[in-house]
Amino acid sequence: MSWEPRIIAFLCNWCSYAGADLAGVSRLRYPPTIRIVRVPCSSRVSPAMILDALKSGADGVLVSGCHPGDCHYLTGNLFARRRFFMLKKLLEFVGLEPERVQFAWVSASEGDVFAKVVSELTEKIKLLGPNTRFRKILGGKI
Amino acid sequence: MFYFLPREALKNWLSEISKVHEVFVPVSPSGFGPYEGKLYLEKKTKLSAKEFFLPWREVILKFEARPGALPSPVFFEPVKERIIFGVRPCDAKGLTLIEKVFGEDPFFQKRREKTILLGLLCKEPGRECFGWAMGVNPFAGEGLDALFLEQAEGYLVKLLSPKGEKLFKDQEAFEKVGEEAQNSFKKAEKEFLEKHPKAPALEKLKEADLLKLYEADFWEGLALPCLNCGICTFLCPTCYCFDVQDEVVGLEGERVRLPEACMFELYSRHASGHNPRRSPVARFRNRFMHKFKYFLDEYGEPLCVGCGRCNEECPAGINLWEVIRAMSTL
Amino acid sequence: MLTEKIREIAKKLLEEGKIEAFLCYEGTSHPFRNRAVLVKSPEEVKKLLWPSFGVINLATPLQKLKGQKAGILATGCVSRAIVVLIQEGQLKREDLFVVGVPCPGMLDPSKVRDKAPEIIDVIDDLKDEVLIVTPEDKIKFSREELLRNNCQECRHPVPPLYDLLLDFSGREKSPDPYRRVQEIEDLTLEERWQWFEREVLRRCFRCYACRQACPLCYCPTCFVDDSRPQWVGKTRDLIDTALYHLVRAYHLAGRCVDCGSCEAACPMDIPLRLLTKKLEKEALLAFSFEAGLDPEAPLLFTSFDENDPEDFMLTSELKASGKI
Amino acid sequence: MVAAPKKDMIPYPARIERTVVETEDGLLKSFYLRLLDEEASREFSHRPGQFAMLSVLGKGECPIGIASAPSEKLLMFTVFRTGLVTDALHRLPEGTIIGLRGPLGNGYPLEKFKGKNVVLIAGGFAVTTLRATLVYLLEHRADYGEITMIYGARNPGLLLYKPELEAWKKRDDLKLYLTIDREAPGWDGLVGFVPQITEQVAPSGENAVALVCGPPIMIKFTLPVLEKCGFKPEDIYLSLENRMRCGLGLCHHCNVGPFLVCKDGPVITLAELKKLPPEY
Repeated sequence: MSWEPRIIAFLCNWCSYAGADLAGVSRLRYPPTIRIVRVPCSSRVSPAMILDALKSGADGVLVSGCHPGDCHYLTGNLFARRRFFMLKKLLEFVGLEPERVQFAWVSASEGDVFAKVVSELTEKIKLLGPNTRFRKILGGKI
Repeated sequence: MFYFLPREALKNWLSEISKVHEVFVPVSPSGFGPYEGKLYLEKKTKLSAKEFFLPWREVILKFEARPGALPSPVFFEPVKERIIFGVRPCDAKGLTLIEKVFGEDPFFQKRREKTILLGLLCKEPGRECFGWAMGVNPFAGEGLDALFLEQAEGYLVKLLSPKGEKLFKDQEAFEKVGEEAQNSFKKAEKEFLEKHPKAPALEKLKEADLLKLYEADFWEGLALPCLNCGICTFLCPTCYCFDVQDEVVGLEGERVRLPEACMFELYSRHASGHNPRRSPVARFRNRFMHKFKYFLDEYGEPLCVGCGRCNEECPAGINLWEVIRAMSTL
Repeated sequence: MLTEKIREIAKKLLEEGKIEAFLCYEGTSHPFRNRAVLVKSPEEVKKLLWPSFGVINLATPLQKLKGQKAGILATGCVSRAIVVLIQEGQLKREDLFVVGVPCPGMLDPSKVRDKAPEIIDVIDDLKDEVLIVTPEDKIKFSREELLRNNCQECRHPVPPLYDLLLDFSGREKSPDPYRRVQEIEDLTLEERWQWFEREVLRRCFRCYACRQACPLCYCPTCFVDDSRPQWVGKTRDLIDTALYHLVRAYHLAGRCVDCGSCEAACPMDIPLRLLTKKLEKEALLAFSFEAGLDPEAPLLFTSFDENDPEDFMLTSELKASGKI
Repeated sequence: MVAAPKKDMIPYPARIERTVVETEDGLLKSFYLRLLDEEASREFSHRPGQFAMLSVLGKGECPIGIASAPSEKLLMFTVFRTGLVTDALHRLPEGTIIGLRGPLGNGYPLEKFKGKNVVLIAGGFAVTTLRATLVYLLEHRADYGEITMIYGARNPGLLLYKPELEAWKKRDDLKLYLTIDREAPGWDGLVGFVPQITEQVAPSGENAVALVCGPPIMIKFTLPVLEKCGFKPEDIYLSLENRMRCGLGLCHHCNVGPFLVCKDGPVITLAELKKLPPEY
C-alpha cells in the first residue's frame, strides 16, 4: 500500500472553510489527504497547535484564512501573517522541513484555489516523505 | 579487603567487564554514559549517578489508550547486571539518603539491586564541596560496593559489600594487597577527617524550633534572587521528588515517573487552582526546610551531601551555605 | 569606579526618599558570580557593586517588587526589558527610578571558567583587560574575548529609558550582531536539525531555568504547564523538548531584548540565544522592528502593515508560478 | 484492620457499576466501583477518612476520599469535576473499567471515639468521607454517645446524598442539622453558614470529638466556635488535601512542613496542625 500524507488543515470559518466547502460542492478533485479543523480566524492558530499536530503524527500542516482586507474580524489575518512569517523563519532555522508547514489565503469563492493548494501541498509532502523528524514516539529518544 | 589496579590497566579492565556487564562511566564533565572508551575522571560530573536510580523517565505502566483498558506493569529489567564506575562517594551517600524514603519503593529497589556501584574518591575537594560538613565521610563509601582511591601508580580498591566482593573475586587485572596498602588508605582517611570536621550548624538546626525557622524573616531576602528554576533540584544527588505523567501517542500509552522540582509553581498547585505555596519565597523556603529541618528531624541527617553542585550551577548566585548559616544562627 | 558611582547614587536616592529600595547586584563567595540584591537603607549600599558577571537581568527580580517604589541599575538590556514590561502593562513607569548605565558589557562565566582549572578572583578593568587570578599567577586576557556573546553582539549598550544616566563610556554598538546566527543559517537544512538536536534537545533536562530567568516570561501559567490541553509532555522526550524551545523562543519574537539571561542560566550551556536572536534579526529585516526602545510604541505582534511580506505563503508561490 | 497500601503504584482494575449525579450543577457525581480482582476485593478494607487514587489511563490519577463505609459492598467516590482527571472521569459511562489504588492515608481513629459524643461538621462537597463515617457510626450506634451532624451547602440543590439525608432526618438517634447559605424557594430548613449554625446548635465539647470537613473559609470560622464550645484541639479532627502524585509518602508534593498528607494524613487533629506551617 502506498503511503498517503496526512495533513492537518486549520481553516478559518469565514473564508477558507467555505472555500473548502465550495470545492466539495463543485466536485473539484483534490487528494483526500487533509483533515480539517475549523477555527474562527487564522489568527486563532498558535504555533503550539501547529507543532502539536506534527508531534502527533501529521505529515504537514496548512493554515488558511481570508485574503487581506476580507477578514471577518477586520484585521485578524494581518496579525496572523506577521506571526506565521516569524514562525516559519524559526522552524527553518532549526532544520524543520519548511514545506511541512504552509500558509494560504483562500476566500469563500475560491474552491478551485483550495483544491490547488491541497494538491500542491500533498505533492510537496509526498516528495518529502513521512514526517519522522518531528513526530513523537513513546519512549523514543531522550 | 583491598585490591590494587595499575593506572594503565583501568581502561582495559572496563572494556573487559563491558563484555559481561552493562558499564556506565563519567564520559564528560556533564555526566555519565555507557563506557565506549571515553572516561572523564578529573572532577565530579554535573549530573550525578542519581539518574540511574530515579531516571528521567521511569515507565511504570503500559496501556492501550482507550477507556476501560487494563494496564500492564513495567519493571526495570536490564539484560546484564549494571556497573557504574566513577561514582563519587558523596553521590553514593545521597542514594542512601534517598533509600531512607524509598526503601520500599519497588522501582528504586529494583535498580539498586541490579546495579554495582564502584566509587572513586576525589583527589581534592572541589571549590564548592562541603560534604564533610554535612557529616559525609567519603572514605566510608556508604552506598558503594567498592571504593577506588587514586594513588601514584594506580588505584587502591576497598571492597565494601558482598556484591563488590563477588565482582572482584575473579578479576585478573587486580592484585590483592596487604596490610601496608590498607594502612595507606586509613592514613588518607584520617588526614582527611582531621582537616574536614562536621559542621556544628547541624546540631543547631536539630534544636531549632520548626515554626520559628519557618517564620523567620531572612527568607524573603535570601529568596529574592532565586529564579525558582529546577537546576538545583535536578542536579542534586539527594532530591527525590517525582511527578507522574500519562503519555499517549496514538493508541499507545505509558504512565511514567520523572523527576520534579519543588521550585515549580505547578508542584503544589491543586486542580482547583489553589496553591498552598503560591509565592516564590514559599517554595524556596520549603526546599531548604525539607533538607535541613524536616528531613533532619526525621532521619537525623540532612538531605544534603555537600556536593556543591547547586552552588556551582545556580545562575542566580544563591549559596547553600548562606542559607544554612541563616537557618542555624536564628 | 562604576561601583562607587552606583553606591553614591543609590545612597542619595534612598536618603532623599525618592525610592524605597534599590535593586542591584552584590558579590558572592564565588569568584565569577554576582547576585541580585535589594537594599532598603543607605547603610546597606556598600554591598552594591558593578557586576562583571551580572548575567541575570535585573528586570526579572524586579517583578517581585510590585507595589514599591524601587530604583534599579539598568544597562541597555535591563532598560529595554523594562520598556517591554511597561508596554505590556506589567510594570508602572511611576513605580520605578531607573539608573541607567552605558554598558561596558559583562563577562561570560563559562568563558572565564575554561581559562584555568582553579580561579580565585577575576579583575575586570571594564575597558580592555581582564586579569584572572589563580593560586599561582595572574593571567591577562583581552576583555573582548571573555565578553558574553550577547554583549559582543549588543545593538543597544546605552539604555533607551532612564531617569538618570551615569556618566560612563560603555561599549560601542556591535557592528556585526548576527554573525553567529549567520553561521547556523549557512548550514544545510539537515545540518541545522542535527545542530538543534545535538546542542539543544539532547542537552536539555527541562529545568526551565531559561524561562524563569527571562524577564519577559511572566505568564502566570506557562503553556508548558497547561494540562487541558497539554501541549508539551513533561519528560525529556526530544520532540516535547523541541516544542518547548520553539514555542518559548517564538513567544519572545519582537519582545526579546537579547539580555542573554536564558543562556546564562542554562546549566547545560545550550545556545538558547541563537533562537531568539534569529527572530530578532528577522523582525529587524522584515519589519524594521526592534524591541524595547519606546514604551509608547506598539509591539511587533500587536501591529501590522498592509504591505507585510507574504511571499512565504503557499498561495503566493502558486500565484508566482501561475498555478492559480 | 486496614491493609498496608501496595507500594508499586499499580492500580487495581475497578468497574464503574453505577453513577449518580448528585448536584443540580452536575459538577458532583458519585461513582460506585467494584474491584474486578477477587483477591483485591477481599483484601481491600478501609476505614472512613481514607482515600484512594482513581486513575483514568492516559489522563492520570487523582486522590479522592472514599465516601462509602467499609461495610458497603461497592466502593463509592463522589467526585468534583475540576481538573484533567476528574473531567475525564465524569465523561466515562457506567460499565467502564478504571484504575483504583488504595486505600491510602490514615482515616479517622474511630475506635478511639468509642463512648464519646461525635459531632460531624461538613460544608459543601467535603461531606464525602464524613458520610462514610456517619454510616459507620450508625452501624455501630451502641458504641458511641450522642451523634450530631451539621451539614451546609450553598443551596438545596448542592446538598449531596439527598435520599440518605431524608432517611437520617427521621432517625431519633441522630441530630441532623441541614443548612443552606441563603433563603431559597421550597426550603424550610435552617438558613445560615455552617459556623453560625454550629454556634446555635452549640454541641458540648464534654467527652466529645468533632470532625470538620469543608472549604478553608468554613473551617477558619468554625474552629473558634468549637473551641468556645469546649472542644480541645486534640479532639478536633480535620482532613487536609494537597496536590499528590504517589499517595505513598515518596513524591513529596503534598507536604505540609514535615507532614505528608498522603501518608501521615489526610486526617489530622487541630492540635497537630497548629505545629505545622500553614501550607495547605
